[in-house]
Amino acid sequence: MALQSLDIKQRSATTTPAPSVRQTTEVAKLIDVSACIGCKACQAACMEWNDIRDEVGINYGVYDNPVDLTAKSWTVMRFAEVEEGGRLQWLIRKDGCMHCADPGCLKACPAPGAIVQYANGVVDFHQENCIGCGYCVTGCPFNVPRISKDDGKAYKCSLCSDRVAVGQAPACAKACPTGAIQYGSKSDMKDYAAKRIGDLKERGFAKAGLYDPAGVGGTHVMYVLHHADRPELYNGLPADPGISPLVSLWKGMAKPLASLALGAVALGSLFHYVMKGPNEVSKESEREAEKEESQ
Amino acid sequence: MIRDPKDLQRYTPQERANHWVVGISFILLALSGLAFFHPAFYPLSYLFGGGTWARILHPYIGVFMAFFFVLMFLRFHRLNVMTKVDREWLDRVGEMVDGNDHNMPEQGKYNGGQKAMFWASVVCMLLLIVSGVLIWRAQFSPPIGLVRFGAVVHAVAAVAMIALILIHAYAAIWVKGTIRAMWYGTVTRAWARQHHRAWYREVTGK
Amino acid sequence: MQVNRRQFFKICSAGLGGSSIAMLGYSPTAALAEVRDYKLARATETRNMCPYCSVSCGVLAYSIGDKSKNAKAEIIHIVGDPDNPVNRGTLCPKGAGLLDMVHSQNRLKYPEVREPGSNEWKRISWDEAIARITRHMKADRDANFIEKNAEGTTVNRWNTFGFLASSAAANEPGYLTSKILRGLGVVALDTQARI
Amino acid sequence: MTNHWVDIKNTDLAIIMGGNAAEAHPCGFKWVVEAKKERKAKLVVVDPRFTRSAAVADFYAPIRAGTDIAFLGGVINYLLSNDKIHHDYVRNYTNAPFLIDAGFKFDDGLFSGYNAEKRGYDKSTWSYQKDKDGFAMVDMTLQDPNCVFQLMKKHYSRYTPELVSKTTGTPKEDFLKICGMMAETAAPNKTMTVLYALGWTEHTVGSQNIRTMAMIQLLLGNMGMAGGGINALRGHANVQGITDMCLYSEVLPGYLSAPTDADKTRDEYLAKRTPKALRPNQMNFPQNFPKWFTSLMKAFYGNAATKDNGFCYDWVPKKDGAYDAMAIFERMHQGKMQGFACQGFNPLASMANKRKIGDALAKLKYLVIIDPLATDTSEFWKNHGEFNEVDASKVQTEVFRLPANLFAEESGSFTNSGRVVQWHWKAADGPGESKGDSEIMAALFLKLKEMYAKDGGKFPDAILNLAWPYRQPAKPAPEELLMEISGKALADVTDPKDATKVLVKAGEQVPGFAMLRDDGSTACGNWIYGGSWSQAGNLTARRDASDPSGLGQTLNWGFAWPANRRILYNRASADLAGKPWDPKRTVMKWTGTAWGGNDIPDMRPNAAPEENVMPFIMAPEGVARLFSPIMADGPFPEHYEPFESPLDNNPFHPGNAKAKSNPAARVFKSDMDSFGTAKDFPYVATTYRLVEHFHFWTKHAHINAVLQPEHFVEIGEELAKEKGIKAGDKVKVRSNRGHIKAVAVVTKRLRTLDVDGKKVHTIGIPLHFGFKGVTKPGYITNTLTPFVGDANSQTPEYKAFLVNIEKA
Repeated sequence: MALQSLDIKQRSATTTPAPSVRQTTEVAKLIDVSACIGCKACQAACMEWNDIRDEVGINYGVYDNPVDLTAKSWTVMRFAEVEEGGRLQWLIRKDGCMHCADPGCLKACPAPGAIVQYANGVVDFHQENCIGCGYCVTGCPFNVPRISKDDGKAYKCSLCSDRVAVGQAPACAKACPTGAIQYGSKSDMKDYAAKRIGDLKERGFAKAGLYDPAGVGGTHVMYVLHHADRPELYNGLPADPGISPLVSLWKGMAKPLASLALGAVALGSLFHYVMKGPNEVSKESEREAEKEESQ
Repeated sequence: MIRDPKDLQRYTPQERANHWVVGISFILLALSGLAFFHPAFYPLSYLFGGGTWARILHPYIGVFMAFFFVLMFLRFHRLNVMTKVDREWLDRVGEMVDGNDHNMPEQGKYNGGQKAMFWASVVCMLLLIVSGVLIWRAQFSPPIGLVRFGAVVHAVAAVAMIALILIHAYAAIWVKGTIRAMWYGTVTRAWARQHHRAWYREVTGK
Repeated sequence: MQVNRRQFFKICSAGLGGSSIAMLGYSPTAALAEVRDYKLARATETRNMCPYCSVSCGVLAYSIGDKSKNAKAEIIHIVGDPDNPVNRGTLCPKGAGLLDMVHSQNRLKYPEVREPGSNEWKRISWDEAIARITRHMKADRDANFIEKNAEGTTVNRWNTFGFLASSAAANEPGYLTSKILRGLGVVALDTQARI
Repeated sequence: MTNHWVDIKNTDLAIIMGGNAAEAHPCGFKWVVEAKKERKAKLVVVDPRFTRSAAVADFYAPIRAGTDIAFLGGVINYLLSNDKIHHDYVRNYTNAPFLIDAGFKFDDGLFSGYNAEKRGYDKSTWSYQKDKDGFAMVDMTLQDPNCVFQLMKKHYSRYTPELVSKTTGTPKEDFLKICGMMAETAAPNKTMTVLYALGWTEHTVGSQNIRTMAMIQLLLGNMGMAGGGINALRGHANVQGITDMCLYSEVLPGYLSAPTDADKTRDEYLAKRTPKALRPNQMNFPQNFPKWFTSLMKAFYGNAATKDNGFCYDWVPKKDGAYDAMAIFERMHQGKMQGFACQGFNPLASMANKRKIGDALAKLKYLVIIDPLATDTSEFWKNHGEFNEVDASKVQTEVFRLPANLFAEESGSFTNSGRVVQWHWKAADGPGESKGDSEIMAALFLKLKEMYAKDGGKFPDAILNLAWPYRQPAKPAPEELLMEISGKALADVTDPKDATKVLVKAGEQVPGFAMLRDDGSTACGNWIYGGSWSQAGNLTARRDASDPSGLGQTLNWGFAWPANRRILYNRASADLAGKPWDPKRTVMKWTGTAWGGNDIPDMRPNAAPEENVMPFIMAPEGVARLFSPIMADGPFPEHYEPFESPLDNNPFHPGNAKAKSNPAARVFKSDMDSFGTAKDFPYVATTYRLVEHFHFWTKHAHINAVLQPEHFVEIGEELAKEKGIKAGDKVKVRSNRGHIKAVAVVTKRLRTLDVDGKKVHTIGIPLHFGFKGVTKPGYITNTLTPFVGDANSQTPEYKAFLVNIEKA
């Protein structure tokens, strides 16, 4: 077995670059929300392929079920009823990992190799290296990773890295009955999206567009939206996502600066000792003390 | 162990025990915490049985330490009230660091530096406890914004705290005759007279 | 003094020193980044059909073992058949969950009977089940079969036994069921097609 | 489906009404999406609920449940009064020019010949005027006041947009917009496809719902066309196949009408079922009925079926009345049944009025369940708390539960909604001791046969002589059975024009139903499947998906009945001269010597256009029927209210109480009291499937239970506000037949409609839940539904009834 089945671009908690000479095709999943019927085939296929079975929950008065992502539900459909100009639109969005080019989870992860970004763009969690700290959750601009209650490890959509590695589409994309999930090279997906957007514009959705947010360097899961100007209509899809400045500070500048500061204190102490010598009780003090005691 | 009966009692056994409980906890916390903070420190987690154990243990040790820190606070906070003399001492801390303590004002049981250290650690500890709870994923799930804020605060407070403790430890090493206070509870009269004259007077009546 | 210095090193540096040892080679595992193995690589593929709606999507059933004598096939994955012109490899949430239907905890595994007035099922053998059912059927048929109606027309019907046939069964058992029931004279016969 | 799944991609306009294709048939619905993407087609959805189909539609209009005929009748009126019809098609390929008996009348909701006592019609005036040769008379100018066209025009002139909107609750402008979109497809090179399902069938006017749309499709010239047709999206994977195998009382395999007490002899029986052509030169394909029936008898009884015993005609049980599922349960409820078997069927959950079904089952002596799953029906006797409140000790039914295999555990063929028969292969054994359906049926039969052989009994002949040529008698192989279904020659089959020419040698599989004979020289279990296993082998197992036409016909994939034809009535895709209406989507064309194109011609291959052989070969008229003399409840569809209606009267016939609901619908006297009125039950309820579940099966599958775990009902925001119900609250829904409790989903997708000056709220109730399964235990939805059926198909009215709702 090879050490790695996909070329790696970045590893969590690793300060040296991964082997990056080979150029592999970037892949992407395109979710055409305008063709999505919210059937949850993607959810079913995801559970089936990845051998995960979430608990049988309850109905919360909505179609969304499971009602949120969990460590065993790596994708969920989110339903939003939007009424505009007297006409109802049922906007249904498949939620899950966006596979950001600049992944906040990976940035935040302290465990070497627990989060990996492959050269094809897939951001994958390796649970055997995961320590369960939840920093990935903190780092994610899309609120995607979940910590399992069973093993305390973080889980999320892997873009079916095991399938992608052997040249197959992710299970959700394969299953999607209406072709609302497409899979291919990122450039092909962008071309396809352009065609869909053209069609939507002809059908009266003047603001149709592609969701591939630059704030996270683009994503490897993209959406075609009828209302690209208002992504938040789709059950709170962030309009301009990015890694939180707090996370950037914490996992960016803070790391070297603080390490340096600590080093400076330690070294400063050492050199102070060496240069100034110990602060010993002076002979005079000893004498005085003895004198006073004997009084 | 027979000690010199002339020595002065600086710390009771309970106080010493409390200090070391907090001290050891802090070292464990610093080691495990640094492991999560920067990849260079990650191997420190192996001291705890690996990253996962470090992640599991860290917050519990934190809670443990917080409890004993509170006890310590209750023991010592009255002794650490800042006075005018302390501020004067702090103004002249440069001379002190430079190795020249002749002109330093007379100090009580704690000098201004120690008191500043005390309050700084209290503040840091408070921040660490609150932010630590915010980022304790296994037990709590506050809003994500708070978690992110907590993570930054925890990191900053932890670095500050580690720095403080390094200084604290170094000061103990640098000022000869100090460490035994925390081992045996006693200091020599000379040491007390030189470094904490006011306290010396108070306990000896001289 | 000596003692104190030693203590300092013990407490402050021993930890760091120890971890340096770890850094020098005591690292327990190299953190590999290996994707999950492709689980179908060595599974057996069988072409089948989704039994749910009338799109009749083609599916591929993957089972462990290679159908050799000593390997018991167990289905581990069911997925759309990319060659099927209708579904082209896709499946709906029902089809995508077929594996859990095959392995449902509520699958019946052996014949059972619930005796009149009883509150529970009792496991019985196939022989007993068939013998008891057919005894009922024959007694019923012999008692209620109508050879001729009031007008004297030969009608040869048995209308005290009814049968609802499955639209989930394949054509072949469907045809056989039809043939057998007509042979027995059954007229009270219907299927899900009605509803 | 007259067309097939992939063909939907060829359409210009898809109408989903009386169904919810996205939800019930997502993988078939993909071809609608494909048409939208690739052909710029439009999708229109008309439904009481804003469904998942509506989520991706170009236009959605709400409609009150059970008023589809009002809507579609309005469309007919629009097309006729705006002259938006395909004239050549209507004149030549429908019975529009046919003259109708002068006695035919329609008077305030009732057609001529109504008998209130029998709740039925004497249809003698619903007939064609005939000439001296027995042919129907026509007026090709369509001007004669008694011609179908004029009668139709008059009939639907009452369906004004105002009355339509007042009845259906559909806003008038929405209605007119849809009319306009449909009308565009009257152009010869434009097609509309219609996707419907149980939202049309499950009404007391179910068959007429479909007929109304079929009439529209004929007026627009969309039948037989690629991307056209009227497409029933059927329920189960093999519901089409099982329908074809005719596991129901009124027909024998291949839709051969079963004998009744009135058919005393074989000759009488055949004479009634072998029609004469109603117009010159027509194919009148049903004239072959004797060949199909005789071949079936040879398949059933083999050598025992001889010319001398009328090919065992008397062995076939004769019906003395209705034995459909509703009638069976009515008989059972009356204590007239001893035994009952459910094979992969869960009637307690799926039949209307659960309480009646449970009571009926408790009156049986024995009940046999043949199923892969522990169904609700199998435990009808068991107390499951509030969900099934019964006292087991009082139920004396002996219940057997036999474990059956599932699809993956058997080989065999399924027939999809597009009539394509496809073979599948066994992947693994079933769990435990489960057996295949054939094996279970064989075990029961062989044991009975053994008992009759040993002990004798009533009329053992048909049992002892039932042909059983299977190599392993206890395990008839699916391959053997399909060969029997497809048919074979028992003696050499010769050319009728040249007796020396042998077409099929004795013992060979027949290549198709054309080779079947009525002299006992052929055996065929189901004529429409004739040729599915020919000498070339098992054609249902073919897997060549090549599609040279680009229309998605894939003629070498599986086998489509009849004769591997993919689009029915495909001769109608070309004009009288045989030129395709739309050359870009040629299905069929006259090549000068024969019919050819991209399908198997639904026509005698050498019938030159000048012979005037019309495309609808299964009708003795040769043309399609805008006026149908054979329907039970009227030759033209008319709007009738559901049996439980929120209105006091039928807006089309406000003065005639008899015409409020379908005057010919199936109602049992004992059920008359079970209907509720709008006074006590003011809200319209409709039941349906969800995409996450399949009937009452997938509640046993964990994945699907996760996706939709608990029973819920959907209500509009306005009603929720009135009743103080919030999303997630438990609510109690009552009908006059019982109540259920479920979680409330409050949604904008269910609109309050303005109907006849009244506010009408609709409550949506999914059906998938019950007390057995991995999902949260729940009530059975059909506790609420009424036991009243369609006049023609006896399908119960699950889709429109009255309920009340309150916070539980």
